[in-house]
Amino acid sequence: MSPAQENQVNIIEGLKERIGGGNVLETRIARVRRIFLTVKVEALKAAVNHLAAQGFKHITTISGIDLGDSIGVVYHLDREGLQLSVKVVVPENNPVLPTITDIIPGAVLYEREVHDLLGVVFEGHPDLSRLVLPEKWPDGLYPLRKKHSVEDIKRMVNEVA
Amino acid sequence: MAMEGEVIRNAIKKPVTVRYPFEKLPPVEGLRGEPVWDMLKCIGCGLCERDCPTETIEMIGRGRTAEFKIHLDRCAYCAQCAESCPVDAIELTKEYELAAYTHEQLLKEYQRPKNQS
Amino acid sequence: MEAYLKLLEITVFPGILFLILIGFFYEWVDRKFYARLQNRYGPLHTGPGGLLQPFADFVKLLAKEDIEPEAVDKHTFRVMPIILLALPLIAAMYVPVTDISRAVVSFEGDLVFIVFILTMYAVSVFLAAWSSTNPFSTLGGSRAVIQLLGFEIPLAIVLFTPAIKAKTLSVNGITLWQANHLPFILLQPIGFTVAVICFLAELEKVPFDIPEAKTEIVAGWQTEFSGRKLALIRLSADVEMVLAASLITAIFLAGPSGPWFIPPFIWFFIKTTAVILIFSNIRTLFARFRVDQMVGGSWKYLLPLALLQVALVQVLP
Amino acid sequence: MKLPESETTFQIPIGPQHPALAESENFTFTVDGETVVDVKARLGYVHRGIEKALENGTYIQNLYLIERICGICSHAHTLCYSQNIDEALGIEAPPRARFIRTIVAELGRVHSHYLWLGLAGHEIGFDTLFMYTWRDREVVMDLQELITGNRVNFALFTIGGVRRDITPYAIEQVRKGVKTLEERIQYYKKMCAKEVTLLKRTVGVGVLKPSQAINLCAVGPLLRASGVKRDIRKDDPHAAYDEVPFNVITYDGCDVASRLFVRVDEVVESLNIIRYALEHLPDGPIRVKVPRRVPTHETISRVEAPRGELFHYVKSNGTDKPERYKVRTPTLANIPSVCEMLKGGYVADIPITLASIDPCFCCTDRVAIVDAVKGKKRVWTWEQLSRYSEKWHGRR
Repeated sequence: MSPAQENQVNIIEGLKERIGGGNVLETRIARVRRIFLTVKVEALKAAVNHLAAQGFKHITTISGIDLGDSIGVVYHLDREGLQLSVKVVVPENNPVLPTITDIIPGAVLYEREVHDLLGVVFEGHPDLSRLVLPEKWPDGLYPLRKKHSVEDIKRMVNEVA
Repeated sequence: MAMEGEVIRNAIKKPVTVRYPFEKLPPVEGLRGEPVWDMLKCIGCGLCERDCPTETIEMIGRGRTAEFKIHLDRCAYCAQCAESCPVDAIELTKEYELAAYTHEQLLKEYQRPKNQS
Repeated sequence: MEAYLKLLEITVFPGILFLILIGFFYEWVDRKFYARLQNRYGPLHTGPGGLLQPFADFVKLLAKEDIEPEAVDKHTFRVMPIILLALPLIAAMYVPVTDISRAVVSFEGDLVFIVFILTMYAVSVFLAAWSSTNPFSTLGGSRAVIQLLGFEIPLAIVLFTPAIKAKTLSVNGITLWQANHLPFILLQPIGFTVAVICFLAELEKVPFDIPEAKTEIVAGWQTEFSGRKLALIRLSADVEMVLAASLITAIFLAGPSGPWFIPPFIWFFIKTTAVILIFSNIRTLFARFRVDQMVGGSWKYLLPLALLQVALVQVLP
Repeated sequence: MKLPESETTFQIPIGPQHPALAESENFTFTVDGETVVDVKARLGYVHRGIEKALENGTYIQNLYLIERICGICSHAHTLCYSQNIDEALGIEAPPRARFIRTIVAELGRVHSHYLWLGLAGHEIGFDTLFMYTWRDREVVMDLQELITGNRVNFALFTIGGVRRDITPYAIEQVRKGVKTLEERIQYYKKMCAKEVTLLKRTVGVGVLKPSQAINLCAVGPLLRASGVKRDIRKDDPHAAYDEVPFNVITYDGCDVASRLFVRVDEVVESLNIIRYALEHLPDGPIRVKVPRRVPTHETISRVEAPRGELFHYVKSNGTDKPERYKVRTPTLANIPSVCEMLKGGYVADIPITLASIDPCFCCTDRVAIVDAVKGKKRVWTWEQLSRYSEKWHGRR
């Protein structure tokens, strides 16, 4: 095992130790400098806290993915080129997550973007107003959810306009 | 004042502006201009239509008798069609002055030559 | 008969019409030279070498829709473009054009009057901005006045220093003195430099185009003006440029005088064009100052330099 | 932070249409005289719904859509996209292709930084600098056209390699062009260091301390001008950057002037990379054949675009269309920082401070909804337009 790989394994083990192995649902070392993790929603805050203390202070972005009946939210953290993606899964009908802006202030816009496009609510976020969609956009229409096709969105937007 | 020398030097130089449309620069080798279809080569496989990102290519029929309507007003000049074509029937010319007043002027139609066996 | 001639002088040559036409011409000179310094062509297609471009722009603006926003102070808003054009036209009457000591109108002390009008111009700019009630205009107008605080005093001092030497406060008298002695550019080079810089500020040109800095506050105090009003404002800027160039010519370059074989009017023309070219050249060289830097700089450098020039006049024989 | 409303403050909107912004975006500034006390950014004016559209296009079609996220850094987007799909497919582009990718990416950086230098000059009223740099930028544009066949949307990078080989004639021209560009950038560097008015407007303006830059997750030249040595080309090498020697430029002035010099020095560095890559250009194929369907996978690709770290994330599902494609552009990452930089500054410094992050709002706004125009004519005739305007005016 090369030192880089060892380092990656150490990061995962460190996290498991800190937040409890049961809270880490899935780990995958895709290649050098790429780690994918899935953690439980309850453990998200603790995981980000721990990782930020480990030097993962830079958040590249937050991606939201519609997984059908649930929504995946991926936090892409970075430490000097090592990209660590922490994924949590929230149910589609009640997508609520705690904010991480108190740990990493740079996540403000990314959380707003995910809120705008997928309807995930970040509790404790200072200002979850519209970021990218227009003011007149219909409430409850989240363009990146799979159940809204492009045609649907067009129709709904035109109805409001 | 750090630029004084430079501006004075430039005042006596010829301006670099090319007075398009009165002067034109020759198009470079490999410029991606208007795509044209060679209907003698075309086998009508439909790969160009499938890969076109902008729905520029409208095929009527398939196979040897297929005909084309090319909506150049949508074309992005990416040359993916020329790349997808298995028989090299599509070529991108160096024609780049493709502005027009109406959509119809930019609609190019390709028919099968009459004497094709 | 004489009254008619006077009237003709005021309205046609070298009065209003002439000033406006030469204003267009100088705008063309300025734009063309500015463009050439930047390795461009500048105006090219209207008239020979784009000569008619400024005029064409003016006509185009006249034909444009004139929008008056609801919130503006209607009377001030309407009258200000006219006043802004009238002020430099009046001032330019006191500057000799056709021959030495032959300004259209003249009296002992008209230099003071000209300086007063230059100040009035900036105050009118402020009023025009204030009547627009637009944040950009208001900001531009307040900047114009703040800028005035910077350049007005050094400008007045360096314009009066030749008067001390020539022992007269009329522009005519100062030109006449220079025709008999030496031009003040040789006697008071510091004064000339300070005057050029201050006039750049008065004309709102780079590096002092702070009140209309287009990347910061759109069009500054002109933001709400459109159509005919904007045309008049643009024209007034041209006429002001003529005023500045001819005033510098009259006070520092001996006005329309020169060796006998060239007529005085041609001398005036050559000298003012040279001043315009200096303006355009300076315009290419600098970035815009911030208003605080401008005022600070003029109190720190321009004013002491102007005072130094006064002192030198007193000390030197 | 909410500041008490006072009589002396008023709000000035900058955008959606404003001469300082080449693109439409809105910043509302609360100013007190000439001092900015609060900033609010509103994005989203140029949303085109690209992320949603990407889910509806095949991987091949998306190549050209992704290129159109941004006009200036189009090369960075396609580079990032092709590398991402390469990785998802588990293939690697041939060495020659990786070198060509590097050369074109660096030409793109040179072009972008030249463009920025001109714009920065323009923002502070230094139009001569703008005219000269844009004139010299034509050299790069011509080189790009020569190599790729187009000046802006290159359509050169593809999944599994590049689409065109670089010809010997082009190599020769690039060598010549690099020489001219090098001379010019050295001249600008000397000039900028000497020109007093330019320094007056940039030194000490828009300060972003290193700690702030790290906290707010700034990227690219903005971060490097705050003295933080972070460059994706070094940290997470892509294309052929692991085989090319280069330096990461940092300055620690933390102000606009530092950002200017970071970019100027980066141009020099890029020109060196191009020169090195041309000399060491390996022979061999330029692309590998790739399948149309991408197996279920989840990959991340990052590229150091001219404006900073560009991030692409793909989730594929075994079909020829991606399940989810996420793009994070450098400008979005820098917006929290720029809002922080603007507070407490002068109104006159707003344009240059905004410009100092080299904002590209077109990149930033790409999500939301596909253009509703298609299939329905939204083109107004002149009569319709004048009738509308009459109605509108009559209402007032």
